[in-house]
Amino acid sequence: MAEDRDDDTPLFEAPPIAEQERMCEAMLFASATPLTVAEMAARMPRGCDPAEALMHLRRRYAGRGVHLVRVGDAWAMRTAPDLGFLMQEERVETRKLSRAAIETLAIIAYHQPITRAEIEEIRGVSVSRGTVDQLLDLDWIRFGRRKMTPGRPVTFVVTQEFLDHFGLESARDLPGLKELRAAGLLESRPAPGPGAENRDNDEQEEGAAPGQSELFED
Amino acid sequence: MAEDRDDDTPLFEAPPIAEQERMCEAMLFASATPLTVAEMAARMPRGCDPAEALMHLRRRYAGRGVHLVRVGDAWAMRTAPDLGFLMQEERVETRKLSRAAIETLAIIAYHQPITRAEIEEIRGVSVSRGTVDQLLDLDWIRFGRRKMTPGRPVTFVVTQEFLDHFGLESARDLPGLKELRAAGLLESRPAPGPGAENRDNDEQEEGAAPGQSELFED
Amino acid sequence: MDEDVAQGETVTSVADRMAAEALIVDVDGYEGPLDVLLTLSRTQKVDLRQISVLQLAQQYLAFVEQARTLRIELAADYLVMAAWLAFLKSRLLLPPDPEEEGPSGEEMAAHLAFQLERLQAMREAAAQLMARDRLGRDVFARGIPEDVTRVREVRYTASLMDLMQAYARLRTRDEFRPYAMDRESIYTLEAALERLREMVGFAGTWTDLARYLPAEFMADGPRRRSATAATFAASLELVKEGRVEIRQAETFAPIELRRKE
Repeated sequence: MAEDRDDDTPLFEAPPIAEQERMCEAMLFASATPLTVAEMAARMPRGCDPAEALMHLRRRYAGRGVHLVRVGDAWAMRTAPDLGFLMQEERVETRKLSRAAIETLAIIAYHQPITRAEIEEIRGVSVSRGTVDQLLDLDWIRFGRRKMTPGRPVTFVVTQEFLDHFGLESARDLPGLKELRAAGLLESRPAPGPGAENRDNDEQEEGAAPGQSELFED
Repeated sequence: MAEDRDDDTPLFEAPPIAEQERMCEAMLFASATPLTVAEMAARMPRGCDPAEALMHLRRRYAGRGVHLVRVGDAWAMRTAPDLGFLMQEERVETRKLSRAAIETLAIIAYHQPITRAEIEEIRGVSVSRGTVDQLLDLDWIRFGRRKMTPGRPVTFVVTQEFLDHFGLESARDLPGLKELRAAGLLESRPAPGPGAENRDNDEQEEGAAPGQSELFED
Repeated sequence: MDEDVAQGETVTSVADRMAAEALIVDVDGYEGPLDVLLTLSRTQKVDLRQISVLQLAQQYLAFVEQARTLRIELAADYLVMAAWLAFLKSRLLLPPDPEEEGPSGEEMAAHLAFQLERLQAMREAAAQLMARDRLGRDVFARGIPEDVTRVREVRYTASLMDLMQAYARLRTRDEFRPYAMDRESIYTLEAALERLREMVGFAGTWTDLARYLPAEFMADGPRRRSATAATFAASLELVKEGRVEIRQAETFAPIELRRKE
């Protein structure tokens, strides 16, 4: 097979060129930066010739949705320029929801349907209009039925989009306080002090503030 | 050209399937996370059928350095497993999982949806909160539907990230699942005798958060 | 002499303690009683389906007994299992009593064998799972997720963990709230004075003080008491100002007010 080998021939046969092409393809796909021929050669088994493999690869991807392109003296895979319109959604800036928003959302999820006044009662501070608007904008909450109390205030409930985002099948699947405690999210025990004795024992166990449950009795 | 069109036909002809294949290729190449057919369809011109285009694409990448893989109801491009040795630099060191965490993960995957009490029944030991926390943190498990048993305990199920991480198309493709099922090892068999009642009580205590479930009653 | 003895004792107790500690560590190495049983069952060198549960029960009881003689503190669930196995052993050894309620020894043994087989199966499944080609270790995702510079959308995200932590924070915050007077249930003297000044002008005849209490404070005890106290104090203030007269027929009888002409 290798009659005319010269002295530089490595001890082991280099992998077939088709295999080298696969290797270059995988490296260029997974690498976070464009790779030079030398960098690829350093990672591949001895005797490989990435430069030649790249020529094969370039031909294979000609006209495809992804191209092999040269970036300076390195190589990279890029989506075909004519398909740029498909990548519009890729440019998304993600930001963490503010503390006020996440708290408001949590209260709505756990107590829905709930009025703004009731949310404020639980949070202990007023709920800004921007916070509610943001949650409405995100399609995570919507208006529910009006409450049959004086003033007939509107209520808020969570949406299907909310359930999808948080990977829940229904709001009922949210873990309860006991489960939150078991998961280490509710470590504290009620602090002994004024007011504590008045609490219903069961409620104390649940971590519920008095008064709160009253709010939710219909 | 289009004599037998019916009323549902869109105004514009959908692009040829080869073109749709290019589009899917570009989108999947550009994304590090799996995309669902619906997500792809939303970005493609109207009338496209990404599901069919994906079948073509999958065949095209068979045996290449990069594969098209199915992850739950989504699709992703991933490097071929036999070329992992080339990607030393891209390797991410994952936290070492405890034996308890690994076992708990396997039990959830094979028995999902499963409650904490059921996991404990199988392992014969209580599940520490750190274990569940760690798996939730990794996004490998999430909360499923509550069980319709006394106390309505929450259940755990595995996620798309879990499937993606372990290269599974769906939870049905777990190794040895069929054999385990045939051997009856995935059935929940109540313990006979006096031990049984104790277990039931445990479960009740475990999942019950009476105040909480009341909150969710309409 | 004494010193020697004392020293000798220390040495043995240290050695004892170290031996005991080694065993505690060993017990800690087990993931519960089922794990111990599974480990013990391996000494039988048979398929788990053919295992002798009786023999296994004896081995486990010996294990617990040994732990006890070495003064190793076993967790409660180890002892519960020991009690259950002792019960099972008696059921397996004694001829079945047709009068007796409950499952037979064979049923209990079969269930234990099932539990062991299931745990073993889950261990093997876990090992197979962890040995798969894994993302980020054997298989890799796109290294340069492409960003195309066109639409710039801000997307707000939050994880389920964030949500639950926020809720947990809210529900525990009250427990640490510094003590403060709950102003809502307090009816102030100023409010009572203002109300009484307006109303007392119409009171030409003796009127029960309770009739002056504001309606919204009548509903529950603490609020009614606060309103009563404030209104009584206000009425005394008006007496002092010479605007009303006040009387009470006897102890605990109603207190009555009348405008002073």
